[in-house]
Amino acid sequence: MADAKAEAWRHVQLARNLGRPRALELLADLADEIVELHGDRLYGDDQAIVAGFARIDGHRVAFVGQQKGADTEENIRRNFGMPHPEGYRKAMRVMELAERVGLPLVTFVDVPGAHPGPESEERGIADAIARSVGLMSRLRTPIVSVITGEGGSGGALAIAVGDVVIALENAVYSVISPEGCASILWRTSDEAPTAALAMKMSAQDQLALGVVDVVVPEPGDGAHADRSGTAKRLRPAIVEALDRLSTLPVDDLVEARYRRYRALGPYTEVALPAAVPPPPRGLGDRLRDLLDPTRWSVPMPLPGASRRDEPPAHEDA
Amino acid sequence: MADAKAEAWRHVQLARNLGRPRALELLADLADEIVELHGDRLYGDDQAIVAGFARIDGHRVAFVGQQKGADTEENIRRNFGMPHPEGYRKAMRVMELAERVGLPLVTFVDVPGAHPGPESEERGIADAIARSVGLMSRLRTPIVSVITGEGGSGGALAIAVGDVVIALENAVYSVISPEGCASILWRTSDEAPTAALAMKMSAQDQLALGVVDVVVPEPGDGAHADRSGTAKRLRPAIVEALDRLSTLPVDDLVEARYRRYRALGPYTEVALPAAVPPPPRGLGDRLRDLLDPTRWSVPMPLPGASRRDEPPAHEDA
Amino acid sequence: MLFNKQLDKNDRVCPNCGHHFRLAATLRIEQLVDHGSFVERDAGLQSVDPLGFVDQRPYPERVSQAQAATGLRDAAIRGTATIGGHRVALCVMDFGFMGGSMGAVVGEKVTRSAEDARAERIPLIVVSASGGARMQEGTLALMQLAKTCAALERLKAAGVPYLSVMTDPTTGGVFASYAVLGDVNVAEPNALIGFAGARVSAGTIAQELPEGFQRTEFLFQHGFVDRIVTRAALRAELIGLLAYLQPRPLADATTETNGTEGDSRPRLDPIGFLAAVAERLVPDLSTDDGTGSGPEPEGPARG
Amino acid sequence: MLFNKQLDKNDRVCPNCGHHFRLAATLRIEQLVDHGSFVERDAGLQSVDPLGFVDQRPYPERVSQAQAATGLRDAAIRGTATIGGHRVALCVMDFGFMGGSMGAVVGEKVTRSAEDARAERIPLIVVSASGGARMQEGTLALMQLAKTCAALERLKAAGVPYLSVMTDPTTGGVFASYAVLGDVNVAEPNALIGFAGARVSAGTIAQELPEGFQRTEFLFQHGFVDRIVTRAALRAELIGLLAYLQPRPLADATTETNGTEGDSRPRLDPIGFLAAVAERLVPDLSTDDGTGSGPEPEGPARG
Ligand SMILES: [Zn+2]
Ligand SMILES: [Zn+2]
Repeated sequence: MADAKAEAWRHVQLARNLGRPRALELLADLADEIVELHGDRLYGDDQAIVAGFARIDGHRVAFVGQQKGADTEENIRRNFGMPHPEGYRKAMRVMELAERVGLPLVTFVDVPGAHPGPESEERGIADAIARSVGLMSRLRTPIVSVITGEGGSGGALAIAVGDVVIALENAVYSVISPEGCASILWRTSDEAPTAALAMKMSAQDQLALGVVDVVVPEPGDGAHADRSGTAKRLRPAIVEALDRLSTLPVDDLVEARYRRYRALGPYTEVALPAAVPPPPRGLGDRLRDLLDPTRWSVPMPLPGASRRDEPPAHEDA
Repeated sequence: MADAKAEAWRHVQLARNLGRPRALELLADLADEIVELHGDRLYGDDQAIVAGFARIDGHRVAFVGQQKGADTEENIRRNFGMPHPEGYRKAMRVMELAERVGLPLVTFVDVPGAHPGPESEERGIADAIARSVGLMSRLRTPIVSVITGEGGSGGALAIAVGDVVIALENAVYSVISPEGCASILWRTSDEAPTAALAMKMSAQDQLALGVVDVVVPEPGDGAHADRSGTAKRLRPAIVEALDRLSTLPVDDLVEARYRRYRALGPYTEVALPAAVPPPPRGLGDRLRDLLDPTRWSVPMPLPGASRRDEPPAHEDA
Repeated sequence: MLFNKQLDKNDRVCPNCGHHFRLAATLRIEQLVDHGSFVERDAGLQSVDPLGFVDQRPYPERVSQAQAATGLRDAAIRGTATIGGHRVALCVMDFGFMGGSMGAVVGEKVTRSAEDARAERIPLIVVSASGGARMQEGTLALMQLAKTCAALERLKAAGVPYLSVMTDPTTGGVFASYAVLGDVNVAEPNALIGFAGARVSAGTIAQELPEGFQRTEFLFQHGFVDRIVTRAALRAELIGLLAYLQPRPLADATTETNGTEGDSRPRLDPIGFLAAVAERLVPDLSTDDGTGSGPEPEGPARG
Repeated sequence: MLFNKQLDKNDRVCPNCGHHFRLAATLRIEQLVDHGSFVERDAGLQSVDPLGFVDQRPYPERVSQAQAATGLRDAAIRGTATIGGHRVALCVMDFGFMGGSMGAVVGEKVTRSAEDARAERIPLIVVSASGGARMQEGTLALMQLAKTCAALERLKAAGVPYLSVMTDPTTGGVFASYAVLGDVNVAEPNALIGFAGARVSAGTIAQELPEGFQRTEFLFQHGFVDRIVTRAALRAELIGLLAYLQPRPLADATTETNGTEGDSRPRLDPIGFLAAVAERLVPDLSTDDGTGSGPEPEGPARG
């Protein structure tokens, strides 16, 4: 158990290794050429997301990827790889162009999460993520998504809805950061390794869950130690997927993508009448109001939220 | 001639009369109910443009209109009726919704021009106008546009591409404000009335040019003097157009709209070889560089633009 | 208790200051729909424990506790109803059930509601109250964003309107999927609506958060909420909007006259409707009615 | 004169500081296309005087003077060419002709270029250099925004790419129509690109205009220019982009397998192409090839 926990945490640390190749570094090795496009045609050009055209083994594709910086200066310029809404809107513009001119799409996912700052909220990060997810679900061109490092929640999924989802061996994918999960469920971020294990974040676990389709082994000590070796292993996986997907009729392709996500997330159905009426209002209700929402879900609402909603406290105010 | 000039200027002044009813005032008289929608889902809610649903004589429609303020406070809130990009993007969102749920679109045009401020440029006013014009040209639902006051250049056209374009008797429509035109071509805005006459801005002139399809007479001294009387005359014109357009197959409707704009702007074709080669470079070229661009076109490029591009001056710098 | 009795009489809105307290899904439905018109669907859907998730207590225990406390099977109730005579597909979330968190069951109920709305061509209304995705289901909870957004894209392509009602709180992955995507977004006053937790947001900047950050009025000001509606006015508001937000007519002039494919309306498709029904028994089947794999607008040829 | 000779040798780019001077359309075409590949179309189009416009001189006189000074008939030259072997529809503006202002002739040449590109399924490239709409043609010049944007929407719906090249200056109604709408927008360095005149913009605020306001780099920073390209690199840039920006293939898996209308590609339409040709003789006919009245993506049935 302790070993499993340590192993889970090792994956997280590897996925976050600063030496890990990002979208542009991988493309430099994967592609014969790349042409970057800029701007969302609405507000700006978010350098936390790169997008454009590339040629991979003779396949002309459009690409979208998150891009962290290699040094502090670049990290500041790229907001440490955390996209604002305009980044996802640039991505959507390039996705729609790819569909229009019949280029397949390859995405590279490596993000701690969408930028959580006030400006990101003001300009509609939730809207940008939801629309990007929706667009990818219906885009009439093949999509291959590669989780190369941190697959951080909605900010990752926004460019990770694919016909084939590939993950590098040491990539992780989660609904919330292990620190965030631990601080909510264990009340301390020290339990991040415990949370990492519980959430089954590793590429192999995600493969078992059906969220990831292919895991590509990394060379030696990992991608950070051998960038070109990583690209060399990744290229055939991407090309094989592109070749296979290109043979499908577009309607079937989009239908299969819909079913892929339609089927994710198991549940059961018990034969029972409609939900029984709730208990009399008052105590049961108070109890519910007292339940701390932050215990259940991510991200956390304002700390005051639940207390604000407890009548007595409210009355005191 | 002097009379004609005075008459042309009188129309401009009537079109700008502060008492003239705006989109919401007209709708208050025209419609049995209105439901305003807000926000562009990207950046903000520009109150210089109003949009939503309304019921006119039992016809349920979507509406979009420019909205000046009735007093200073409201004018500040509404930027004196000069929309920013988010205003046109809100309009586009409602237009697409109208198409999707099969509601016809009625637009009310009354704008000195799109907001010319730096923020408007930064967020892409030109892009917003071009996309709104393009969207209206292909929108698969009937569109009736009403020029109610000032039809100010691209900022007006952005919501005025219709199957039927109606103008109130004292409305004006122009490619540039008469003051702007005069200051460029006559080197003084005092010649605005002359420019107004030369540009044939009046509703009747626009009808003769084929830019406007129907001119609705205003009661008494004009719309500003009798708002409800104006609405009473406008309603049947709008309803008649909606009834007629609703009988057309959508494909034919959109095709006719394309042809309407496709045919605007006469030219001639002379039988001649391809353009002759330009004169030897140097003097002729210098002459061209020396031509003041602001003499020819709107809006004016930077004052320095032409001078900046004159080699000698450049060398001095 | 006295104050709570007053609150209940007033749909959990403070008679003194108008503050909107959270409202249980069952009471929300009572308040919104025509009396007795709600017919629940998929009442039996229940969460499983795909990750074998244990924090201080096992996930299944938490579910059982929430079920006991609320009388609900999970954080959403769905079905059909009429509102002012307009038939709608309706899905209502309940914050009281594990903070309204979205796992596979909530995602499935929202998705089936969208698929029913599309198959039956009736408007969709989702009332959100949620802290976001349910951690205990890991990335499978995250995938519910894709599942629901994909279904909403198909609904949109079919010309069937979707009305999103945001209540306190609507945050995280629920806000970043179906809650934000309404053709029209209405929200109750002063509801917490945002993506990232405010603590996280604050952490990213030196200065204070903007006034009213992540509240309804803030979202309205920034263009993501169409209308701010008090609970007392909500039912009338929905009735008013539904007069306009009706599915695009199936019979269209173009098809009547020349049947070209320029027309974008899918035909009503009994097969598709049956498939939608069948899908409830076989969850891993898509309910696609065959017209949905095209981009908007859809080609009807296979309908 | 010496400096001008140097400039000409260098495509009007200052060898000293790299400043890009304006380039005549004929020289622009020479510089961009494969040698001898340009075939002009509609060389005979000429402006008329629909308003009887007279300021200090009659509009027809201004046109004649500009023709004499430039050897052009109006402010744009259009035709077809190959660039690095890629066949394209090309329309190039000339600022030297009445400030590159757009009247009916410029609007018509851009529109026909878009219609040819769609009918022949070859990429469209427009090189803009213009102060905006031509006042002397009044609202008929303004309507060219609608005419060109409508044609570009049909091109887009047909899956045929459009590359916009912005040069100094690209302002007003030209920027606010076809110049800004490129699938990919490239611009020469430090070009003046904006909608409202800077004097007007400045008038609306107390403080100074932002640094570099309405220059290429400003537009790039705000998300409206994809790539900033020097004149010397422009031909290679276009060749590189054309390798990716090719029309969506007509034969599509869906149609090959089941011919559903989910497929959005219009067929190549000889009738449409003939119509496009005929339209040059009868300008008031639409060149619509019958697949264009649908929204994107178009239904092909009438092709
Ligand atoms: Zn109170
Ligand atoms: Zn120089």
